[in-house]
Amino acid sequence: MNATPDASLVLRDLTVSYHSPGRPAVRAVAGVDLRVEPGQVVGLVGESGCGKSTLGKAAVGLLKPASGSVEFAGAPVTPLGLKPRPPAQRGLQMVFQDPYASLNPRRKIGEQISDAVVLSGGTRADGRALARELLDRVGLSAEFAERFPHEFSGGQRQRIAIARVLAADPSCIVADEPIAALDASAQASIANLLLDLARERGVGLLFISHDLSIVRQIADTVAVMYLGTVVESGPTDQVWDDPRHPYSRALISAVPRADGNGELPQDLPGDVPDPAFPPSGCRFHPRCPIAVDACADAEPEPTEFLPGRRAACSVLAPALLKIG
Amino acid sequence: MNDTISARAGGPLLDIRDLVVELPGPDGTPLRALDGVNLTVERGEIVGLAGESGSGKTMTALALLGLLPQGGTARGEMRVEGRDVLSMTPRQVRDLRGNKVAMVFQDPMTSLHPMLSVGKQLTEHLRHHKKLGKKAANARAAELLATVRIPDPEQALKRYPHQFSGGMRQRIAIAVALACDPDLLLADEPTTALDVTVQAGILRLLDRLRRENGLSVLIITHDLGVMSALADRVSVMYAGRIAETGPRAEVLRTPRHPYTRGLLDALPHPGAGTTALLPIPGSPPKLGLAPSGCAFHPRCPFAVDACAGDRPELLPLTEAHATACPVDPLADRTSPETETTEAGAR
Amino acid sequence: MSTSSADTGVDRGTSRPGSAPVKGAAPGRGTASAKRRSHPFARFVLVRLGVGVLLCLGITILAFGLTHAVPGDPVAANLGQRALNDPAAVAAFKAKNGLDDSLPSQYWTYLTNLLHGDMGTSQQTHRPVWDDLGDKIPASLELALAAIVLALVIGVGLGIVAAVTRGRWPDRIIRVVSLAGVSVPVFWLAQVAFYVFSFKLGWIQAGGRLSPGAIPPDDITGLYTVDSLLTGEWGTFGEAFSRMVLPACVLAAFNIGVLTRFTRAAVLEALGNDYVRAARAKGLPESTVIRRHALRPALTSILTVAGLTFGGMLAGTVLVENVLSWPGLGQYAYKSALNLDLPSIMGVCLFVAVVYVVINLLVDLLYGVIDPRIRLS
Amino acid sequence: MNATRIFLGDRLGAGRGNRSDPGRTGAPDAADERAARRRRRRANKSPWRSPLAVTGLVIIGVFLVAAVFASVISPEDPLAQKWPKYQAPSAEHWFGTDQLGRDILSRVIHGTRVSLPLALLLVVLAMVIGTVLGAVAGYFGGWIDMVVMRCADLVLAFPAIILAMAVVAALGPNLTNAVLAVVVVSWPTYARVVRGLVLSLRQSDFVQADRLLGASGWRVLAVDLRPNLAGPVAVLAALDLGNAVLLLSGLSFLGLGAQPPAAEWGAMVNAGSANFDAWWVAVFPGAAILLSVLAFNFLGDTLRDALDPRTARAIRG
Amino acid sequence: GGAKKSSDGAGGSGGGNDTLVVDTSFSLKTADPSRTFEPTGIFVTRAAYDTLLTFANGDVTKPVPQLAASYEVSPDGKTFTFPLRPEAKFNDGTPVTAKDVVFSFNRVKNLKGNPSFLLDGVTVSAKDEHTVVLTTEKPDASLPFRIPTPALGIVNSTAVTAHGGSDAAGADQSDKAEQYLNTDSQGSGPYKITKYDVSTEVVLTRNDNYWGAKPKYGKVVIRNVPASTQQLNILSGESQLSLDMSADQAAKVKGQAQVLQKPTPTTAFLFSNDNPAVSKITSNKDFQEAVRYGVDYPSLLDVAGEGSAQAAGIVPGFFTGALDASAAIKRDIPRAKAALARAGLNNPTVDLYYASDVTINGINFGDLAARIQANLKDVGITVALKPAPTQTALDSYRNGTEALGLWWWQADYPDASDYLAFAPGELVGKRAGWNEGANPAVTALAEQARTATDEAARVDAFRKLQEAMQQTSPFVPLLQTAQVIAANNSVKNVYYNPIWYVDVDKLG
Ligand SMILES: Nc1ncnc2c1ncn2[C@@H]1O[C@H](COP(=O)(O)OP(=O)(O)OP(=O)(O)O)[C@@H](O)[C@H]1O
Ligand SMILES: Nc1ncnc2c1ncn2[C@@H]1O[C@H](COP(=O)(O)OP(=O)(O)OP(=O)(O)O)[C@@H](O)[C@H]1O
Ligand SMILES: [Mg+2]
Ligand SMILES: [Mg+2]
Repeated sequence: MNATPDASLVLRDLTVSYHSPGRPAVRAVAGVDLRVEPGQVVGLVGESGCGKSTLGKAAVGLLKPASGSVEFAGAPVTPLGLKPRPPAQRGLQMVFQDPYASLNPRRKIGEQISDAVVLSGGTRADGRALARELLDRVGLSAEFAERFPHEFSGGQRQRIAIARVLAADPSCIVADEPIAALDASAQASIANLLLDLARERGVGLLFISHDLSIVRQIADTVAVMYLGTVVESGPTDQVWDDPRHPYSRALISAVPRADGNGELPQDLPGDVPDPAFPPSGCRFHPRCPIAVDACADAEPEPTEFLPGRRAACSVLAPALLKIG
Repeated sequence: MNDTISARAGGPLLDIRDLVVELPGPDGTPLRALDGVNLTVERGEIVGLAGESGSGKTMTALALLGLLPQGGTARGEMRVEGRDVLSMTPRQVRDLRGNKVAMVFQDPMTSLHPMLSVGKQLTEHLRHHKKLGKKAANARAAELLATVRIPDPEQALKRYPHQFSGGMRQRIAIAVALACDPDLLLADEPTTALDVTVQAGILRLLDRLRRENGLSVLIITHDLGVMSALADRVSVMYAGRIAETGPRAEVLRTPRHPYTRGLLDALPHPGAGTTALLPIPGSPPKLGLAPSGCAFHPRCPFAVDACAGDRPELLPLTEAHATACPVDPLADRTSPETETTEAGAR
Repeated sequence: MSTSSADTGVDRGTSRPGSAPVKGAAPGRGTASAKRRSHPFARFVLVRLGVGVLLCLGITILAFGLTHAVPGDPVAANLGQRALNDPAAVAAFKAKNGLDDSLPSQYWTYLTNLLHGDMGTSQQTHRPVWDDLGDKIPASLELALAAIVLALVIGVGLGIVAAVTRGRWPDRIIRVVSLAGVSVPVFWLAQVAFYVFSFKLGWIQAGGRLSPGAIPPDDITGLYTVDSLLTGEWGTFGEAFSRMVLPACVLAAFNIGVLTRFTRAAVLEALGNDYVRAARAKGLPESTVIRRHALRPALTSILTVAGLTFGGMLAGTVLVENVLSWPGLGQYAYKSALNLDLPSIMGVCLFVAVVYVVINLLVDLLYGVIDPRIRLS
Repeated sequence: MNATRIFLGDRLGAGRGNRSDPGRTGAPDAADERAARRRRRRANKSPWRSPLAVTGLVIIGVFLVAAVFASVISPEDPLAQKWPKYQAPSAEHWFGTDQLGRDILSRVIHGTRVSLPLALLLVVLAMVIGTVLGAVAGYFGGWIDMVVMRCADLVLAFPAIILAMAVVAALGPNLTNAVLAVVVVSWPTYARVVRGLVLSLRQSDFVQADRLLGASGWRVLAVDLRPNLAGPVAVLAALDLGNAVLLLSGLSFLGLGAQPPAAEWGAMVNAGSANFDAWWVAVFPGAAILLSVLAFNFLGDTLRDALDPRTARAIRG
Repeated sequence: GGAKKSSDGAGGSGGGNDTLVVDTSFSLKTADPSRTFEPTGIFVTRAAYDTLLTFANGDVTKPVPQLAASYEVSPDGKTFTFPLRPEAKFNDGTPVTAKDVVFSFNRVKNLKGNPSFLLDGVTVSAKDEHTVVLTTEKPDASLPFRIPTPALGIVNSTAVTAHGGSDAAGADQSDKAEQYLNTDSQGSGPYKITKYDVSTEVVLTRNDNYWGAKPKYGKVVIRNVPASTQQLNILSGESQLSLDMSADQAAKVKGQAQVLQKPTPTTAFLFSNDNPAVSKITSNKDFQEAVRYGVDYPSLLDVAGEGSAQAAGIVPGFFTGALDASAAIKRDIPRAKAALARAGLNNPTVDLYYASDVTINGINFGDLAARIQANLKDVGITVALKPAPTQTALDSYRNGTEALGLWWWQADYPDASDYLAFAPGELVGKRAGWNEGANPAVTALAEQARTATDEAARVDAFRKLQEAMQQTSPFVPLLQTAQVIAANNSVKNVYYNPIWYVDVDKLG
């Protein structure tokens, strides 16, 4: 059951574009490097529209990269065509945001879970047995296998979706905002479930979320995304306690805390620009509190200023390096 | 702060007593969505209403405006400035809506009409309620947009919602609500659909409006962080009832109802490191299927046999703080329930 | 948890030359680009127009292929019993109608003639098809327009009432009525209506657009009711109008049913929108809410249906015109088909395709008028 | 008639895109399990218990019985020309006699054997062709999609009735030719609807999840999408059945469908137009058309209510 | 009532009005007389174009002079001389001359249209400006009966030539005058065509230059109206004349309007194809006999309605040379069955072809076919109906491939010789597979009938021919249809003319 040690997901300089007729191409992901090791939880945070889902889909092969590469377990992830996905890649799976859309409303959940077995050459009976086992594993009753998705709440559906993914015996899971649509309590239980998988089964987890606090809670490392690029990354507690990039700072200080203190969070004026017309130079500069004129000209290079910590800011770069 | 304000006015701005709302079930039989809700909002006060999905937060606000889904009925008392809304004629209720009591909805992407210009949406009720001319209404509308910090308000009036970003739209929606100078703003999850950075802006805007205009706000949210940032007082709802109510700091720091406590425990805590979160086991009851007694008892780690018996009343603990739980849960903060995979297992 | 410090899991993001020089300042980006954005809509319309022309071309090929491939012999259809056995007469007929050439060359001739505005000569009327269509189209158009107006007024009205009273008795009655509307065979309805209102009660004169021998109003639009109004001939207007009532009502029946159903659904859907609730929360009167907030978005789907039913009305006119002797395109099409009058069939098909294209374009344009999202993006 | 079907399809398609609210659908917790199931059963059944549905079912039932047992039920031989012509309805001939002195009641009963099976054949053919083409076009996209949809456009812009008339005029008037001619122009409705559904479903999360598990494109079509297409297509077909009856009887009315001495309703209505004084010749077969189409539409409507919870909710308030 | 104001003040109804409204189901393709061959076209051109000879008061047994002052036949029966009336004028006021007649006749021949057969073998020449001479190759007693056909109406050669008309060989290609004649009639008849629409309405206006008696109605509106509406319009007074009601409808109108029900020269007939290559069954003489005696003729008359009559022979009853009604075949089931048995056929199945979309004088051929099917079932013949729209059906009919055919023959001109087309090897004969040499005896009889010039000899020859055909031909004459003409009581002087319905100009 345990993932092979080399089953890591590696994105190199990944670029993904959307083309729609009559509009300029949208570079939703504009050059991202990312690595998810087995057993590791990597959080990916950023505002809506910054390209998190796009990145996630490209990582599993649902979208074709415009450039750059995606590698899983040492082999390139091929974008899905009409043919079935190669078995070697089935260890790389995805959990979707919307628990209502991610299950086929017209098929029994047991059947949907056992698909993975059938598709990898097993029998229906094996599949059914595994489905019952997995339902139990994600905290649902095995009897539910005979039911249709509409009979379940959002949290339960997300568990079912996870069970389906588990049936493929994955070594890496990309979870695209798996808890965003859920109540706080359900959020906690799903987050726990995913975390357990990473810990117990050594599954690598790319946890995409716009909710910093939950990422902070479960991720080992975090990458902060802004308009298609990663602006800062590093071990979660370090980034949280000591964010360097002005965007990470703004993001973290905007999170309200339920401590009863009545402190208003800090706001960051403006919105994420349309990725079809990204600002020149540093993409963040129109909203950046510390921007200088030069920011409009050159795109900053990410700098590794501490082991494992990087940030891409040309204003701070010298200072960062000094600190590092 | 509360004290001074309530002393100034004759009574609370909004006073809801024993509100019962029934909605038609799939087969037409009425089901209780709200089961005796009490709530007050003083002038200039921001009151938070929290609770899990389906607990009846939105229904409370809709009942107040007489906008329950078709077939829904409300009983009890809902007084705005002392006048009971439930005994008003439909016309009087309409005069109240958008005028004295305004509402902002959760999703700014859907609550603005996509085919009407921002100006039209800002002025139509203004002209209806205040009988303003076109010019005057437009001037006022531009002023409002400036208040909510929309750049270039004159031009913005001519544009359509889709030409604005989500945060902007929510500001516009708030401007629409503020148009007739309401005394009370019902804000139904006004920031849930927004990014945290944008959310912070909206929270600050509401706070400013309260400070500058003396606006009273009933803010509905399931995000206790938002509640903590903005509300003066907090009420927590569960299955159509108020579980706990009290000053923000007391409720969030020393919750006296196991449900409030469960909600807080399920949140990630800064400083707690990467430890497991503590979800409340099970899921909230569906409409019309609330268990007898304390509706929370099947999920409650502190439940005793009696909890399934009589329905616990909201009992005052201090002058402002009340809880509907007779069991005193003021034990240590680590609850006996630590299993994470409990939810849904039953 | 096994994160080694050397391996953070996040790699360096490499930079690349900025792709677009446009400065995407977030707020107020609509103003600057508003003008540029109106272009796509105009271009969209142009593209649609182009596609429409191609569609018409496709229709001619399809119609040509179908009508010429079928085994019927237009010679038999258009020469009498006597002349049929006269080889000279048959040859003359074939030569005159170009029936001897190969199919592609016949088509090519047709197409080149078409580009010169010549749709050929009808084999049954011996007139240019163009002239025939010119005579028949206004009659059918008048009827169809009257029917669609009727259907829109009644259908949309009933649909709104049904949506507003959903689940209650007016809704139920309207549901049955609208279902009956789409279920009634129009040819039968025409007969029954004729029998009752003309035959038994004698209320309505049927047959023809005007009473026999009456001089039609000056040809401005070709629609008698409109032309007589324009020229102020009240008597003629009354006559043209009263003769149109029965066929128009019969033709409208189906469309009333369709429009009622779709209006109801569309208004219901619109009423379920958050912005309608928001409008109510503003304290607007219910009538304003429905008119301004619910009907407007519903209008797009109502328009679609109205456009499609209008385009599909030809089927109805074939039946109604034949029963109620309305001298329009429906009758003409029927006769042409029976006589395998190929140029006329082609002409009718082409006309229908053009109507289809025009209506679609019109609907698209109206979408733009109704919905700023389409107009502005 | 075509027009309606198209639009109807679009609406069906649109309905699927609708996402339910998180938290509104409940969990089958043990406590409320039984009550929920009871209510579900009641809620599911109710569309079929509405007066509309019952009426539709009864009418269809009557027509089916009439079709199967036509020779047993009908009082006379539908072709026998034994009686004086144009006899008004009487105790002996409930619906009167026609221009050849045949018993109209018997002919109306035997008419069920002509119209209904052919309408069914027409709809099934159009449905199968349209669904397959639409699914393939929608799923595989690219040039296949282009070709199929352009063909559909072309055919949709082509006046169905003229095509049918011309084909029938050339091949000889009989209902089978009419059916074939109409199939040629009625598949695009299904193709469009199914393509729309497939396009929206193809990108849906559950399909992508299945692809990630290793399902091929064909398998997705056959396993994941088929059950999701079945409902809307069934509704479409049910409502289309009525249209098919109307179109076929219309062609017969014009003399391009069923031919003498067959007892076909449209042709019988046409016979009535020769002599208005004998109103019964046209009225009864026409009423039979109306009733059967009405019944199909009642059922189609009910089916839609049953399959599309959203509409059902809207209707029930 | 249909009294409606119309722009010119001429309403549709009421006595004393100047407008006559005629309702008919259009069968109209052209208003160019030289191409006209359809009933409505004949009706219209008759009013606009005078012919050399005509039939008066519906009496078609005797051609009388019209544009010709009289006519003279040479003793050999091959030369016909027509002196023209000097007072005759076209509607533009120019006189009618021999040149116009020559032009008109040559144009008919060279247009090679439907009516050109009328002048087959006829040469036309002008003896002087006011005398026309026609010569035929063989003696032809039927020519004077063909001359009144409206297709041989005289056109104004000057005007027609000016508008692209041609009478030269090759006119079928070069003549361009049809369009012109459709909107602007160029004849010498009592009316002018002032509005022409093939599918809705034709309007005739009184020709003020008419050389003869002025017609009463200043305007005649001929409308395309289905039979059912015609009945209604006659009753409501919206129209004054209706030409297509069925006998059943006529029965309902009687008493409230004048109704004429007259036999027409249209014979409906059935044939069993005589060609074994088409059908082994139908070409069997015994089978043909079985059919002949299996048909229940009175029951067909019941379908056809009042006024129609059984056709004893192929020639209509009121033509010279027709068979006596008493000579008609009577149904004889035993004889039919016996014949069938002789043929060795046990319950044979044969296809019956007919035109499905025609109604001739209110008779729906589908109904007729269904009745025949029922009739023949009684004698043990199963008939499968094979309907087709006229144009398609004509195809197989013309090619002679129909096993059983149900058709009609409408006299092109009121003379028995028009029916010689049924002889073996002739136009209709071939369609029934009765080809040249199939029955030399009948062929000889036909030739006799064709060339006889003496009245009595002709009558005798035609009778003999038909008697022979009754025994041996594949044809079964069924019935002669009846024309129903209903007229408002205000209309006087209504006579039925078998060729052109009524003389509009004579109505009072
Ligand atoms: N199918 C598509 N075609 C064109 N543009 C797209 C498409 N999908 C996404 N985009 C654009 O790409 C950008 C990135 O989208 P993406 O969904 O990856 O963002 P996200 O970070 O996941 O946002 P969210 O938090 O809202 O889910 C957005 O600006 C979006 O508008
Ligand atoms: N239109 C409706 N018809 C019937 N029941 C409804 C309707 N809308 C909501 N309900 C039910 O009423 C109950 C209370 O709903 P309400 O919307 O007030 O919850 P909420 O606390 O606002 O939840 P959320 O956080 O999801 O907005 C829920 O059980 C819900 O299922
Ligand atoms: Mg996303
Ligand atoms: Mg809510």
